[in-house]
Amino acid sequence: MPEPVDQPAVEVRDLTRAFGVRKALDGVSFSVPEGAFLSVFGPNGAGKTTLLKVLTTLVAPSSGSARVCGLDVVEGAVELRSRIGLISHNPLLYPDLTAEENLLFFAEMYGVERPEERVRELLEAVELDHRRLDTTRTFSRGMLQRLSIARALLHRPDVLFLDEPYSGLDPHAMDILDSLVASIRQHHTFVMVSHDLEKGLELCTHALILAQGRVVLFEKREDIDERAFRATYRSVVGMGVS
Amino acid sequence: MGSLSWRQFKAILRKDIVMELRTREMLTSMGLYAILTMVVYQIALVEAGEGLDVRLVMPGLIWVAFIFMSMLGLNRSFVHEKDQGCLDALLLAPIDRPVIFLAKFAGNLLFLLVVEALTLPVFAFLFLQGRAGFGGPLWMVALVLVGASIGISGIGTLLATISVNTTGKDIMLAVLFVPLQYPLLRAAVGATFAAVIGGPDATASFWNWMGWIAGFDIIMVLAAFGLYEFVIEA
Amino acid sequence: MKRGYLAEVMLVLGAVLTTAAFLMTFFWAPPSVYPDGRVDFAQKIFYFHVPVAEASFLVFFFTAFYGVRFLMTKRKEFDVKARIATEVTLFFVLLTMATGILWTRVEWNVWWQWEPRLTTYFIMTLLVIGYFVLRNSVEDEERRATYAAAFGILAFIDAPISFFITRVVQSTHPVVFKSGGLEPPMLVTFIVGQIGMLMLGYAFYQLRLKEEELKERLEALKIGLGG
Amino acid sequence: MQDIYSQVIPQAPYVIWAYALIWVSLLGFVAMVFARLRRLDKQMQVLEEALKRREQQA
Repeated sequence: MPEPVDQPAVEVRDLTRAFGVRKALDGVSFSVPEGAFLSVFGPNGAGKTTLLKVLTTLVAPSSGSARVCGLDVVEGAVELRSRIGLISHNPLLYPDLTAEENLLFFAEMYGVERPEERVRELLEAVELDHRRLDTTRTFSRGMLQRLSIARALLHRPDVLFLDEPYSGLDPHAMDILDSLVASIRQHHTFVMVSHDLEKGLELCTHALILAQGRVVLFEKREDIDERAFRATYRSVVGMGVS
Repeated sequence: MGSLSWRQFKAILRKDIVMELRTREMLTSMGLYAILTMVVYQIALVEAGEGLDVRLVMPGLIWVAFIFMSMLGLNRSFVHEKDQGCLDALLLAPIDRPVIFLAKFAGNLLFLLVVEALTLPVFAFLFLQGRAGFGGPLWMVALVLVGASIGISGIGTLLATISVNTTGKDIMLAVLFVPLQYPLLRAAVGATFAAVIGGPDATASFWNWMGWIAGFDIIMVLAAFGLYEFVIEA
Repeated sequence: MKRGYLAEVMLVLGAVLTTAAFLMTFFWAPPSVYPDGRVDFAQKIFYFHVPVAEASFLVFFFTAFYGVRFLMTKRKEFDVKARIATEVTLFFVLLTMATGILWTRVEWNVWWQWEPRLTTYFIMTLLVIGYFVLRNSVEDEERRATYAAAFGILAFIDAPISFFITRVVQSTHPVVFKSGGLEPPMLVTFIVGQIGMLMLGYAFYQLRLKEEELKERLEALKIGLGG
Repeated sequence: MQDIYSQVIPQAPYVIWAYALIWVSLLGFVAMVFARLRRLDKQMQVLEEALKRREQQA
């Protein structure tokens, strides 16, 4: 793992996202350095998805600020978009296009140079080059997930966002995802939103627990007392239900 | 438009065409719908018999078929963007939102024109044989088709983006689309009528209606263009 | 709350003026006569029908206006304002339709005719109804507000186009201010009714706004008390 | 006079209907809004009392 550098890869300051009196995010602040792996936990409706949407420039903050790769998510949105990638539990691929067509399409979206070469290279990396002429409708869940990772890496992003990437995967597909993530871990900063406490803790360098739009806990992995951490997590999941 | 925007525009349009050629979802459903409408028209007109001058009602009937047919296609054109969350992937890319509008607009316009061009001769074949033919030249009809289809696709692209995120999306598009398109439809029927009747008076009336169509197209496509960014990011 | 106070003053003033217009209509304004000299009693509907119709257009403008403000700022208050303006529009539109239909029945001997003015007003009614159908079928609050704003703006642009396009065809709907056609007492009665109706429109809008603001405050309190 | 009545009377019901409709609708609207406002005020009181109780407890 690379030594963390000074400049934070993700920096959130007093971030609030509200519509009327309802606040999806309420004064969230944290920052993680380059090369970090941040796991974001929290019950449903805690604001995880909203946080992800703000960091990926899909929605603007109501107040406060968020910077990714040193770029403001509002002012630097256009430049930032070409430096981040998203791997979601949804494959984000067109089922009626072939694997190759899908990747070529997104390569055009990002203005990737020499798209054919890059696509071929990535298809080989995720071991799907033999299926590149098949429409993704015929793919298994695990294959889709692999192709989806290739799509996220097309434009060589610096920060990768993972949105519940493990949900719906069988153990075999999970292993493949694990090894893929491990192989690209070196060169990327990760932000993962997850329900899966075990996986999240296993991978992360930093952990964040959100509840009702607020930060309940934010710690470095080495400072985490796992017993206390689990207890905190359980208590906020309870809050989410009520 | 920068060179990246142009690449993105071409890629989206090409993707829509490739997908359509592969699945033929829109073209077959729209074409079939138009043919079925003609069967229903035959029933509707059956009691009127030979005494009816079909030229008087045909312009209206054509546009009834086309407006409902276009809604079918518009609805489909966003379903596959929504299906696997591809729209989010599109929005995550460094793409100017208006490029998405222009590309989807161009695709919808293209498919609509193709189906119109295919079904109009069938319509004429079924209803106009042995009758007095067109009074005006054929290019007049073509001009109305293109003019009105621009407005239909422009507003339609915006409204389909909205309706795909609503419950009961099919009926929602109709509820929003038909009243908004009233001025365009009225002018399209007027212009088609003038083209079918022919004669010097009709030519003046044709250009008058075409002026309305052009004005509506400009205003509404610009409005849809301007509003699109807000709608697609919502 | 200064604004709430103003709403109630406007409500009372509007009620007084519309009542005055009502009395003037039947006791002061001279009866309108047909060209053949018969009395046109149904013309009395005009003194309410037109003010309500004019008010509906004016309020509809605010749907689009606050729609634009909302899209610029994304603040919920503008969505609430746009929605309330559309509500008041719908209310006035339905009243215009109802009184218009009664008048049509007397003067044209049919309840409805596809006449340009009626057709286009019918289209506007559908647009206003469509606005609410749209709102009801979007789950997410902010998305709902954005869609409604976009549609409200489009509808407001569309309404005048609908209006003018039918003018290409001859209309039988009376045009009131064509050639100074109103005698002074008729004009004064009409103006009093019109001002009264606009005040009522303003008061309705403010009252509904007050209600929504109260709801919002309640919501905030509930959240503060823990959901 | 007879003549005028014979012209007015057939038209009168429509005019009366039109006016009645407007008056009833306007009144109905105002009454509804005020009723709802009163209900909201009541709710507000409930919440404020709850708030006060909590503050005393705290």
